[in-house]
Amino acid sequence: MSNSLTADAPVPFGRRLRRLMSDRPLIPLILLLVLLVVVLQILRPGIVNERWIANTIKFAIPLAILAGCQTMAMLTGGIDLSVSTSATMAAFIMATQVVNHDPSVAIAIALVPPVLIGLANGIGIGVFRVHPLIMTLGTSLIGSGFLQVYQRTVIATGTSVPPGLAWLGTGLTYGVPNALLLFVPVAGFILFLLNRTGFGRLLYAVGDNERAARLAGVAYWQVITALYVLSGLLSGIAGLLYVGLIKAPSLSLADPLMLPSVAAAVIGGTSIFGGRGGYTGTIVGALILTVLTTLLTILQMPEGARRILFGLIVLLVTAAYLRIIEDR
Amino acid sequence: MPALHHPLVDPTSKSRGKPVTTDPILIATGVAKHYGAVAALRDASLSVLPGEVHALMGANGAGKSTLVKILTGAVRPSAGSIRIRGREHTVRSPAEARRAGLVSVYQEPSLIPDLDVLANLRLTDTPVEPFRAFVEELGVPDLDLSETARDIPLAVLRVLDLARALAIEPDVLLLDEMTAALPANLAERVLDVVKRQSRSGRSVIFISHRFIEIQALCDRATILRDGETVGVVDIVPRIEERIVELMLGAKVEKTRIRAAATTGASPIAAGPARLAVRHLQVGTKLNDVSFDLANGEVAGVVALEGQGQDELFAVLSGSIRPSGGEVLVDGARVAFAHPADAIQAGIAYVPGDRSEALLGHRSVRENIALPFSARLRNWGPIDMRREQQTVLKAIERLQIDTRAQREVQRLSGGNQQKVTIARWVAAGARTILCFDPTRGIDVGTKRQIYQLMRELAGQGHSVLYYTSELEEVQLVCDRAIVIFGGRVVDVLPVALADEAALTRAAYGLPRDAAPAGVLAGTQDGAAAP
Amino acid sequence: MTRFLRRRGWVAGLFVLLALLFVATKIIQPGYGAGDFASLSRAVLPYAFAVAAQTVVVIAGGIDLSVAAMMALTSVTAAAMMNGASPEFALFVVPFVLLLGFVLGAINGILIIVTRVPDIVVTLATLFILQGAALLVLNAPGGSAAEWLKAMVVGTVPLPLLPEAVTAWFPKALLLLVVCLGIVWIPLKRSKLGLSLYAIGSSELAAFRSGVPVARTRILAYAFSGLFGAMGGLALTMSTGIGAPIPGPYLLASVAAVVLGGVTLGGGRGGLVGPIVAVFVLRLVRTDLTLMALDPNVTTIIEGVIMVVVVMLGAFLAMKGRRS
Amino acid sequence: QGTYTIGVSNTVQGNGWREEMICAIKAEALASGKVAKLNIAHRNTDAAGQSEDIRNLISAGVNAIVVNPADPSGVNAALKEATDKGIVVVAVDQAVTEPSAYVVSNNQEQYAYLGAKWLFQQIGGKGDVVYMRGAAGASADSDRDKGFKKALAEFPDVKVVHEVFTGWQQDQGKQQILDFIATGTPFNGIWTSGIDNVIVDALVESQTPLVPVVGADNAGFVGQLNTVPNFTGAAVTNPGSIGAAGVTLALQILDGKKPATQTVLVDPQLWENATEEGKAKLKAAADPSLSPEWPVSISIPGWTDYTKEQIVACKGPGE
Ligand SMILES: Nc1ncnc2c1ncn2[C@@H]1O[C@H](COP(=O)(O)OP(=O)(O)OP(=O)(O)O)[C@@H](O)[C@H]1O
Ligand SMILES: Nc1ncnc2c1ncn2[C@@H]1O[C@H](COP(=O)(O)OP(=O)(O)OP(=O)(O)O)[C@@H](O)[C@H]1O
Ligand SMILES: [Mg+2]
Ligand SMILES: [Mg+2]
Repeated sequence: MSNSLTADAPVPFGRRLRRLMSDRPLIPLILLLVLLVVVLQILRPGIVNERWIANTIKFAIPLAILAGCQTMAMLTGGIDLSVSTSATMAAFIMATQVVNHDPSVAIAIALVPPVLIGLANGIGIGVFRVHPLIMTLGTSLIGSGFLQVYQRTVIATGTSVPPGLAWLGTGLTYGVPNALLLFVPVAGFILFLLNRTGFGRLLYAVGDNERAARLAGVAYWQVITALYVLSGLLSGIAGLLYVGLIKAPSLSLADPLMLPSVAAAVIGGTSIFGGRGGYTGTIVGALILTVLTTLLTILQMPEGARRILFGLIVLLVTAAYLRIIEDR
Repeated sequence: MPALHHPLVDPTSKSRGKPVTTDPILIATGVAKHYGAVAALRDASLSVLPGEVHALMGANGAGKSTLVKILTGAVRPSAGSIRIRGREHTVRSPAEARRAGLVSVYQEPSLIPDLDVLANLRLTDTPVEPFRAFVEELGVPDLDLSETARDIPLAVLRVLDLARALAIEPDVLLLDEMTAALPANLAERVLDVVKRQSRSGRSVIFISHRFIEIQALCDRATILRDGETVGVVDIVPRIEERIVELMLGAKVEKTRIRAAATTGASPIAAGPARLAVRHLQVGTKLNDVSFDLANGEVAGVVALEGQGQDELFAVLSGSIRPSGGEVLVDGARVAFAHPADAIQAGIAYVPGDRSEALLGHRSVRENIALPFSARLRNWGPIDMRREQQTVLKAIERLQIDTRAQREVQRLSGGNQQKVTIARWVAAGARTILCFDPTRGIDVGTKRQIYQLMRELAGQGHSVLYYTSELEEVQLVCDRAIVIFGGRVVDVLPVALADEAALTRAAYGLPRDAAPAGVLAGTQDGAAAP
Repeated sequence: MTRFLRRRGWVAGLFVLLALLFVATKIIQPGYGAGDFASLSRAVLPYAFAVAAQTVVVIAGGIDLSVAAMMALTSVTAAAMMNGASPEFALFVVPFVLLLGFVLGAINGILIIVTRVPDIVVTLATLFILQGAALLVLNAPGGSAAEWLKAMVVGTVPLPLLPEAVTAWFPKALLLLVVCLGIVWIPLKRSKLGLSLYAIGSSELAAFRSGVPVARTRILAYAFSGLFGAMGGLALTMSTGIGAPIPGPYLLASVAAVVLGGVTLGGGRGGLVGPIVAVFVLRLVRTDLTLMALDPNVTTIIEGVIMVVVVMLGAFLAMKGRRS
Repeated sequence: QGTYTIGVSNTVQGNGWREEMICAIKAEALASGKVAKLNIAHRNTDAAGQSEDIRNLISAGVNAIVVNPADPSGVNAALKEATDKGIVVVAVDQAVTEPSAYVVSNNQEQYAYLGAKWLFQQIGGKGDVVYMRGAAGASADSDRDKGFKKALAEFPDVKVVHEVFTGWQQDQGKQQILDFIATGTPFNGIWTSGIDNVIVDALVESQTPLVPVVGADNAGFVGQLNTVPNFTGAAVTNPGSIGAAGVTLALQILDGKKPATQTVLVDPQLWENATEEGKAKLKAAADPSLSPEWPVSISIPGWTDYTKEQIVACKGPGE
């Protein structure tokens, strides 16, 4: 009965498909995600259930927020290697301060250091023109050093994770992760920022052609400083959510998210050279990486082989995706 | 179009009458090159004989540079064939072209910025002694080979580029607007050297907009129009008219008429000058420059390459700070630390190089709306509807072809230039500094820009208009301010600003002196790069 | 003179800094002498090779995140091959491992050229791949090194005719470092390939137009990075006598030292001497911090601050230079 | 006050266990009254970096070095240089193969064997277990693997259904076990290499049956053993205070009291909550005021002299 629909489609299907994909780069990315999920389901039938999906989303969210910081930095041609340190700082400081303070006060205190790190990054990169890689690496070292020193002073205090954060991090409501309550507004904010605000426009502008932006009256240092401060703040929020999920504050809590946050942004189609990309792709990129981690955990093979496979798949996905969207 | 006439070349001292019976050394046929929607070349062909100086001519954007890049492997053609000494060649890289005997001096310098001259020579296997000899012959006597290319002035870099190409002793030398950025004395020497090159049996493909050079040097010319070869002519006396006809096609007459019709409005002379420059000083580049720009005036700036006009525009647009003097806007003293300050004072800058002003990967809309969000207080949510209206109005007003509006880099050069101007029309800048806005733009678009300038002036805007094409002064401007050696040497009312007068003034000659008498003096003045 | 200062000023400044640090060390620990300098040289060895590996690609306008993983893989390969084998067999192991590094590095470069994925992402992926491969070779620290190899980094160079008080200041490790780096770097820098590396880092377009085979040069840059990485791996095996599959802290250290050493991220400028001196500076700072018995956590902060401040200073000087 | 200067070298920073070890060393040095100054090199590095630190400590002129080795044989050359100079070297936590060094070590192989054996008995000698290891390529991990495999060999009906490396990272461990739970594969018990409390959290959060879990004596996990209803498990001690034992041994040797053997093994204990006796031990050991990552066995009888306040204050001599 359906043959009547296909009657007038003489344009070669392949060509149209390619065009569609290069115009809407999100489609191939989502297809890649679905492909990974299907492979997972084939390897472990039954794993793709409601609970697994909820878990995947829970773990993808903090990564997606950090990758959001990375996306914004990369849009300006930068990179932020201090996101994981910022996240860890916020988490650890909150968990130790909450013992003596009200959770809201503890959270406010915990968000100060990440913002300061962001401010230092912004000034170093925006005013002194230090390479972002080096600047954020340096502040991340300094930040973790301060955290170590701080840790010594609070050993007697102990740590705790406020129930509210644990509920947000681990809880489900009707099978839906509560973390979405935080993530949907955060993601909405980032998307709105990038697409509908002057500041978002300037991130793209500065990364695309810094000189042109300057000639149009844009003060580079203002944009960059605001960007890295925002990045610090969002990293801190991601850290708080993450400690709610893991419920074990440690001095290396978010470190394993550092490289994946860069990878998620790149897989999501944001150019490391600036000016091109967006946050929707990054969210899918974070999901792809989380599913990939599951896939490799489930596969019974030597750890070495797992890592090789991880590297290969990241490279393949990025290369394939670049091919698809560049083919115009 | 011819820009500045070259007073230094004696058109009679040319070797002519070589036999043309030999087989061509280089034949290109049906060459095409597409950049996305843009067709840089459609169907170009070229045939060069041994020992010939062959001119490649065409309006801006006709595709000359692209053809040169294809011939030397710097760019891959979309179609076409290249035969060198009768054999089919696929030239994949400049290195390969060089092995086949083709060496080019491109429009932009191609020395490695971070290497010193010697290293640059080694990189290209250029013998040092011949290179040194050529450099001296080309008029740069005491070159330090250990100087880093980044620190060498543009004009000298061009000479080095040429000397390097010559030292390799190519069979075919391709020179893309070699003389455009050179002071007159250096340009003359280039012509001498090229001439000798052809006498020793080597071929030269020579691109220039200056008829006088073509006349002095070339045997034949291939003319390109909109990416197609439209004719090949022998260079004989009085061939210029024919070449212009070929270059511009049917458009030529129309341009003249329409453009002339747009001129004639006079400045609104009320209140203090919109922009006043007093005793402006920028290092050794600008010296005691003073002039006024009235409300509703289009003031032309005329200068040879590198006479300080870049610095003047950079100061007025807030890109650099002057070392002395002052700038007044509406009678009030201003000091710009950043382009944002100039924009705040209502002064917008349209750079000559479009790539300096545009966000290549972003949409037309974002490019036009960029200044709206530049300032801190406009970082918040964008009123998308209002923005859309403003942008559409500007697009309509400038008649921008927005078929490829998703990425500005895919627009044609003329439309890109319109976008850079539209931005400031939309933002409502009262004073616009245009630096050679018609560079690389086709004749029709040029006309639209002339009209727009007059319209803006009519609405009370002020325009400072630098142009390298002298005839534009009478088409667009109310006045011509001539700068030479960093000083204002003359201010001509539009009626007097014909090409001959402007040329004389641009070379620093007094208004009514005979050109021939002062030649020697000119050379010294223009030499300092 | 001014040109010398402009070009070599940064490196000269580093040498001055290093000299000042030696003076400071002597003040902190009056007994600091030749033996301690030998220790410093041995500590510098793996870092120096890591930095050399990073320097080559950074000069060529790239970056290599797989440096430390490359060292881990080559180190475990060498240690596993020499385990239980005869000392003579090690004569074969060394060139084999160096070749392995060269080839793996070249593969990095080829992947960058073929996939057109940015170098930072490709080398991030190969970081995981090389790490995984190292774990497949040895799943825990182990293996061994031939005694003669281990001896190559211990003791001093017996220079004839010189009194021992002088030869004591020529540790073998330093000699090994200078020879290994010199034997590769000096011919490389003098060759056309070396020029081409600088050329593609300085301006890829200008390099292409000057006839530089850009793709091949990029691949070779990564290949040499792999070679230096393999030297670093061998240095690890030589100084510890084992191979460890978990990469050490060499990646970030290499990027930091490259920048401190005056090589601009982005390419085209700098040399190998600066980064190597920077390694000495960083190692000596670490020594001083230990000698001063400072709170160990504070040392992390100090190292971070030094890095940021020195780089900011450099950026600030560059900015002033551009203005004037 | 004391007269000795003691150097410390440690290669993992920011991990609760190692931080406790450093604090124990400081507290013991202070409590002993014999130490004038501690010189601590404490950072993330490998065997080569540790050799550098050891040599720096030699340069600093310390009397003894307490070292938690990155590898049993990778720092031998540096240790030999130290002992040649008459410096007393004590390796803690892990043994070193350098014969001139003394060793006060937690017995890692026994650690794994004890816990695994208890787990396999607890599930009735047969069933499926999840094996959550430490960091791939670390030597403590491969020692523990030997112990685990030894116990496994004694229970032919026990099968490992899932083996994974947590990298000793809490977040990775948690995601890994949640992923595995999602596969729906049944399992009867979990052995962890010290990433333990997040695993119990994961079981509770995902409302899967609480199978027996073996972990270390980390404060968080010990608390769970005491408080989580219907949860059986065992904590195997792996005291971070072993560092203090190293200081004590070094001071004894410096005072001329050489031990009978070069190597002292501190054997682990197992506290389980399946029996009343075990519950009592756990109650006694629990210490909710400690950071969940800190082992609760903050002292080793006969080897440490400080009070809880002193180790928590984490202050060495002269601070
Ligand atoms: N990389 C590119 N991408 C898109 N369009 C291009 C590119 N390079 C050239 N073009 C377009 O191709 C056309 C021909 O350019 P080309 O530089 O060959 O002109 P030309 O004749 O040398 O002009 P001019 O006299 O200004 O030097 C122009 O319209 C230009 O905008
Ligand atoms: N988001 C927008 N969408 C459309 N047009 C805009 C937008 N923002 C600014 N404009 C237009 O750009 C011009 C300059 O706006 P802007 O708010 O920068 O002015 P301003 O320099 O701050 O002026 P004032 O001093 O009057 O506040 C105005 O013509 C305005 O209509
Ligand atoms: Mg031109
Ligand atoms: Mg051109």
